[in-house]
Amino acid sequence: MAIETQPERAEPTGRGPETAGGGERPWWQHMGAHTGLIGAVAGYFLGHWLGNFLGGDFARSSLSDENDVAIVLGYSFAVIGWLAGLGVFNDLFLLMRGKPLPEEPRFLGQEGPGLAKYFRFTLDHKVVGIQYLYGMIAYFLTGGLFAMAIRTELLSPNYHIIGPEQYLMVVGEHGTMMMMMMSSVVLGPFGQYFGPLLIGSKRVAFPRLEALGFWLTPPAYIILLSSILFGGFPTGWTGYEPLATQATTGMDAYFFAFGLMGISMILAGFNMIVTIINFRAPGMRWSRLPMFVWGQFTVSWLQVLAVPVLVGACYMGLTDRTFQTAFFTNQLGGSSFLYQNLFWFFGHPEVYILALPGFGIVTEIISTFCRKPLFGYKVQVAGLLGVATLSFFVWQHHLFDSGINPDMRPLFMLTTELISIPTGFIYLVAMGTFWKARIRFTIPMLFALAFYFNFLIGGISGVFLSDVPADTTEHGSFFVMAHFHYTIMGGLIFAFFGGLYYWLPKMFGIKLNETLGKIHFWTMFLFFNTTFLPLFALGMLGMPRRVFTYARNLETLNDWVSISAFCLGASMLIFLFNFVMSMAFWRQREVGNPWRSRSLEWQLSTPPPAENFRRVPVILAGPYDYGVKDALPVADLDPPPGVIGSAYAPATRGPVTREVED
Amino acid sequence: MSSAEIPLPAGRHAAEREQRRIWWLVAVWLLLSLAACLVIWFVWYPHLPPGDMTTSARHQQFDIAVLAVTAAPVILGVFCYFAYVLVVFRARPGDDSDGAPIYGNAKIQAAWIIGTSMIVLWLFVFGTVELIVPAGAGAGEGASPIWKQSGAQTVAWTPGTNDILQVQVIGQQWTWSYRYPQFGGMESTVLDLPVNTPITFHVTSLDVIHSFWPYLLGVKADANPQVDNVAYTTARQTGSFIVRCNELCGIWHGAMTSNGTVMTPVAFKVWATAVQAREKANGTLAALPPYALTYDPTVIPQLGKDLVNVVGVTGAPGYFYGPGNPVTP
Amino acid sequence: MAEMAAQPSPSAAVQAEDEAFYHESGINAAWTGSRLAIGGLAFLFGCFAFAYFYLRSLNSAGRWQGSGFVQPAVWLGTTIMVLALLSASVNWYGLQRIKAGRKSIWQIAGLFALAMGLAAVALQIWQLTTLPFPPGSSGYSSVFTGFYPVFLTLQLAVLIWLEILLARSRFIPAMSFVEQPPTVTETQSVQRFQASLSSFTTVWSFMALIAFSFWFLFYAL
Amino acid sequence: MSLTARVAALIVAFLCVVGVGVFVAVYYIGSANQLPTVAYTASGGVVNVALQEDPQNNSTTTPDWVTYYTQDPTTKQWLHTTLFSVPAGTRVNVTIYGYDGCTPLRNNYWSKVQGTLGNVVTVQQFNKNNRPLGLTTTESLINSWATCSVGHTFAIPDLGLYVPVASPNAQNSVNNLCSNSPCTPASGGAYSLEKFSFMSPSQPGSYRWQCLIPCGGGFLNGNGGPMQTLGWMAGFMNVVST
Repeated sequence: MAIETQPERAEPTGRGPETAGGGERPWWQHMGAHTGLIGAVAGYFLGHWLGNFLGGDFARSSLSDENDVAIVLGYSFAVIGWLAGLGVFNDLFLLMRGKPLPEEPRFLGQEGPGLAKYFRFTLDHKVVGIQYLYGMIAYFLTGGLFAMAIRTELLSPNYHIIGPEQYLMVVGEHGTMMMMMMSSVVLGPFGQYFGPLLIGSKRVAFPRLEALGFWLTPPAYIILLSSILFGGFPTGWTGYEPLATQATTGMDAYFFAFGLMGISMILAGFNMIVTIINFRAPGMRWSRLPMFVWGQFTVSWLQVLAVPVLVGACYMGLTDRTFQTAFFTNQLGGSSFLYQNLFWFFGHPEVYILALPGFGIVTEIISTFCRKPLFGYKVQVAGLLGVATLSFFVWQHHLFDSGINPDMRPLFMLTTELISIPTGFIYLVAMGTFWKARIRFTIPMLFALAFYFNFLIGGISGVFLSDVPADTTEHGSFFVMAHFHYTIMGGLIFAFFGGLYYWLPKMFGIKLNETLGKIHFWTMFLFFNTTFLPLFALGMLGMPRRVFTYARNLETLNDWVSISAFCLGASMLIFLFNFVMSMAFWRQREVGNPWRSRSLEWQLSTPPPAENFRRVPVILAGPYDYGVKDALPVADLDPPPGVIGSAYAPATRGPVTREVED
Repeated sequence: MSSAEIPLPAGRHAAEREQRRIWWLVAVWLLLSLAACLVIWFVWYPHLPPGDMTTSARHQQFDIAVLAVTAAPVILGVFCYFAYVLVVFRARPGDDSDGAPIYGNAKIQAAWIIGTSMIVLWLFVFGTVELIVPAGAGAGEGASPIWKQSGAQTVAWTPGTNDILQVQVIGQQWTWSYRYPQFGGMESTVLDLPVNTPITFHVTSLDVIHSFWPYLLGVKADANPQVDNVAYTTARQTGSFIVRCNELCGIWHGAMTSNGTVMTPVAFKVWATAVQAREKANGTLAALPPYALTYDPTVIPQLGKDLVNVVGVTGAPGYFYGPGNPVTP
Repeated sequence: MAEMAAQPSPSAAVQAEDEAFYHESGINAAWTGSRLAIGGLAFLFGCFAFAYFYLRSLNSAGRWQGSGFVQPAVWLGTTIMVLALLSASVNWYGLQRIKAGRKSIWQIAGLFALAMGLAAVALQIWQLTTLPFPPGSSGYSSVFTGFYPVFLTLQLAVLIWLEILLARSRFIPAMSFVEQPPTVTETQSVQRFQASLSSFTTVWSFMALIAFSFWFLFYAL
Repeated sequence: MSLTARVAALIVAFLCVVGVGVFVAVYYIGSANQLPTVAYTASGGVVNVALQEDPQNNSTTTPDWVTYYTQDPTTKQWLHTTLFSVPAGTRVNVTIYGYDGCTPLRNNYWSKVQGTLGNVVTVQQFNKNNRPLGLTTTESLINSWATCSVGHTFAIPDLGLYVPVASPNAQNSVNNLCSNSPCTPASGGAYSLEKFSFMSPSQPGSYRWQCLIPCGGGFLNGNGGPMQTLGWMAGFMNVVST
């Protein structure tokens, strides 16, 4: 095939010579995470002082010995100080003084090969992707730790190890941290890193927005954790009102951190949509777009359109708590229904924000390791678009028993069940792709298969929940819990690990240890199922969510779940060990194209050069033409002069407001 | 490259063998599905939650069973297919050839889309019927239900007739209490109900959102402040049950349970009248606010606003809102 | 980086070709981005509009506008809204002029637009500090006090964009707007400026539209 | 600095971030439950439990939070905890000193005494000079609304025990509540002395108890803050097998 004939570029190591970048100033003289930290601390105390000055004499503050205004303003100023310390606003000030922006340093080769660039406001989308990778793993591990705490408390219905309030705190932290993490765990690392590579672009549309999107996630992480210092928040990840208005100051951290993460999601999605529409290489038709990019594209739409509603809802929650508006206080003309509507109008697209990138990754993986074209490319695209569109019209299936618009339930039952049609497309494509394939059982492939296994169970249990009478039994019980853990963890996290094992060789030129990888997969797959399958039964037997105690006859089942949950945690440790050792010490080189993939990113040197492509590539064929005799190479990476020039219209006068091509 | 398959006598035999294999696959799938459905329906269904204590519980049990029977063949189909392809089409060691370049198959895709659409349509029709016929199947129906339960709205409830028993469920942090308007609006901490009687629950809350979930009764309705959420059911068996809170409501959410009993109508009448008499005697009825579908705890008839506003006395709204927001309309 | 150095670096002409390609993409990105931003903002403001209509129709505890409710000063609200509209239209007029090659007129118009926008924001802040009701006294008061801080913050952000354009325009010779500049670099910078300006105009006009619609909700409806 | 060392440094730094999260989580979750549990033992087949309600607690950072105190039976010290244990299946005599002023219930139904032996309580009022006012009365209902006269309630819902605790009567309590916690009869401030008895359940286990008065000032519906914090207005009664 054409791939083998591709010449390998230069030496494999990604880090370049040790001494490179030695000429520049030492890291601590640059603006970076350390200056950002200083700014954040200073900002917090300033804001806290200001808040005490403004809100200290509220009746609410003096009666409750708490001042939410101080906390919230502290958070806001801390974030601003953090960004200022990072140097996010430098370019803005340049522009406001009318100066032109400096060229992106990576194009001038100023971005050293060292590690310092990962702790700076770096504009290279590949750097941002790697920052996301580590950031999201940190999120994931912390959230997982809270899950362990939850299962510890549930070991006994009677003897309380961490007690009811700490239990609620842990539940809330776990849910929120995981939800915040999941929404970026694939789009962050792989989306930012491979999006531009897959569409054959040297750059993204708004690199500053992209980098800002990442640099908002560390403060979100810290702020969410800081709620523990204030006693946590008792509402779980949904933050239902008016309980949220009633809660102590820990609640502010929830609203603020979730809102912050929302903004980060919006920025990332915004940049991705514009990039995918406008920065595709010549010949990269919509019909040749890799499926992962399609998934990213649809998700970005959800992020840009649905997440603002979350930001609005979080903002309203904060004003209710600080400046005492009454959005959600029924006695004063507000409504607790309002929050439920706003939250779930975001919340349901959110679960597809989590699901769709997973679909994209596993599609890439199965096509590569089945050595076959996708079965029904258009069907898959239709599936992604259909899911994305429908997800805006189903939110009230979370509210079947709440008494909100009960006569609308048949409609929302229909829309909810309709989603299973486009989701079915995903399975049709997968099943068709496996037919007459040559299946390689590599680790990414195993994770992809596990994805289809888990997501099937999760999806089918979702059909049970869409049916109102059945939902009356299952709503708000452990059944729902099991359902969304099957779709989110069983789906997205398995896809994430698949993508990790699949793309890490490309990102770092290093591949993870295979044996440990296989052990990791099998333990994770086994214990995931032993953990969450019994939860369906627990829900059916009448165990509500977020309870610190339960009926005594459910103790055996809960203990079983807890123990296998600990084993699941242990399998994550196996991964962590493998990751750290392989990345830092073993450093097993993997150059070129180990999977013999046709996809564009694998045609580049490993890891990709600073500016991705020496020339704008010209795309000649789709990425999935496996097994086709004399198939064209996927792209011409060094097109003759003139080709690119003919790809765009000559510069026209006046403000350019042309429709985008295709 | 697709021609580079496992060496076989001839293409035609290969095709026949594959045909046979596929028929085997379909047969296995059908047999498994049939077995699964039979097991689900005849073995599992009678024991499925939430049991058959009330009409609504029966409907939910029925729905879950029907959905399970619908879902089993789908799951089994996908699993059988994957089991087949993973075994048959695995790459033998040393085989680095590619699969057959199949880009799609209009017939199969159309069939799949039609099939899934049919299933969805069936689920929708079934679900809607099952929602409307049993008057909401025990789910919260909001303040003014459009699918009502049959029965006579009466001021006084008499056993043996078709009178609807009105029960108000009041959620508060962190316990339940129940008012019986047809018995002088007396209030109780236990939920006692008559069998074979249409029952209407009026679920409301005094503070945050709770959710009223008597699991065995197959009823679930959120308790929202200032909102009357109606749910219907009719008990078919006597026995005791537990009420749980199903919506996170604060520190004691997990422990917010209370007990109830379904008893014969006559026994219920005796119990209810006895409680009413006792509460009349010790002044509880007089102390309670007049029965209403929702309550505003910030309005305290017996207590002048002045006392509520005395500094040091925390008003019922907890003074979250200062005097600038009058606590009474 | 190292492996790049190993390669023969592509010729200058070829690189110019790539640059031009991404210049085009960038200009299209400005167009797409402004439209997309409008989409996102529409959902954010829609969130508040939904709250408005939801609480109004629900009127829980009869307190959408409880007893003894006082409307915020209509003349003030109207002034703020009119300022926003004027600012947008003046800037739009300026855009038409600069398309016709009259840079200086746009600069003046832009300055006026900036001034009026800032005035609207300032007045809005002043109104918020002197409201006739506590924020939590009714549904109306909640939506009012909740919405306007968000709106004026975003107005401010968009006005920074305008300031940037004004600052940038100082360094572009007026001639460049009349005829094709000599060098490619200049041409591209003018085109970037114009693309950015028209995107700004789109967003700013949208903000004016929002200002009007919420004025209608809060004062007229 | 070699490449491997640098990567290792990066990963160590990254693990430190996680470590911080882990530490904060574990440390606070672990330390949060350090309330002492007061063990009451039966003497002569009865257990005597003594609690007090304070209008404030100036021994912590939240002086405006109302709180319960539990008396250690041996040292007679008032401990700032709401965890106590009683033997199973014995008669529990509870004595509650009500130092806190009255607050209207959200649901006046809880004015009714339920679950005590005889469904009654005995109440004795004292003025701020620790002088008894009137005689000890036996109440089956202390109306929180008609005359705002309930300070807090002591409720163990799982046992059906709901006891309104009388507040010092209004004209004595307004503006001269006990100001220094834990309060003692000598420390000034009017109070009410309430006694009742109930049978502890035969089945061992931890039974939660709470207050039903919305006494979390400054929190919506009055049910935040102290109402949702162990050691203040929420606690456990651990029933241990004898």
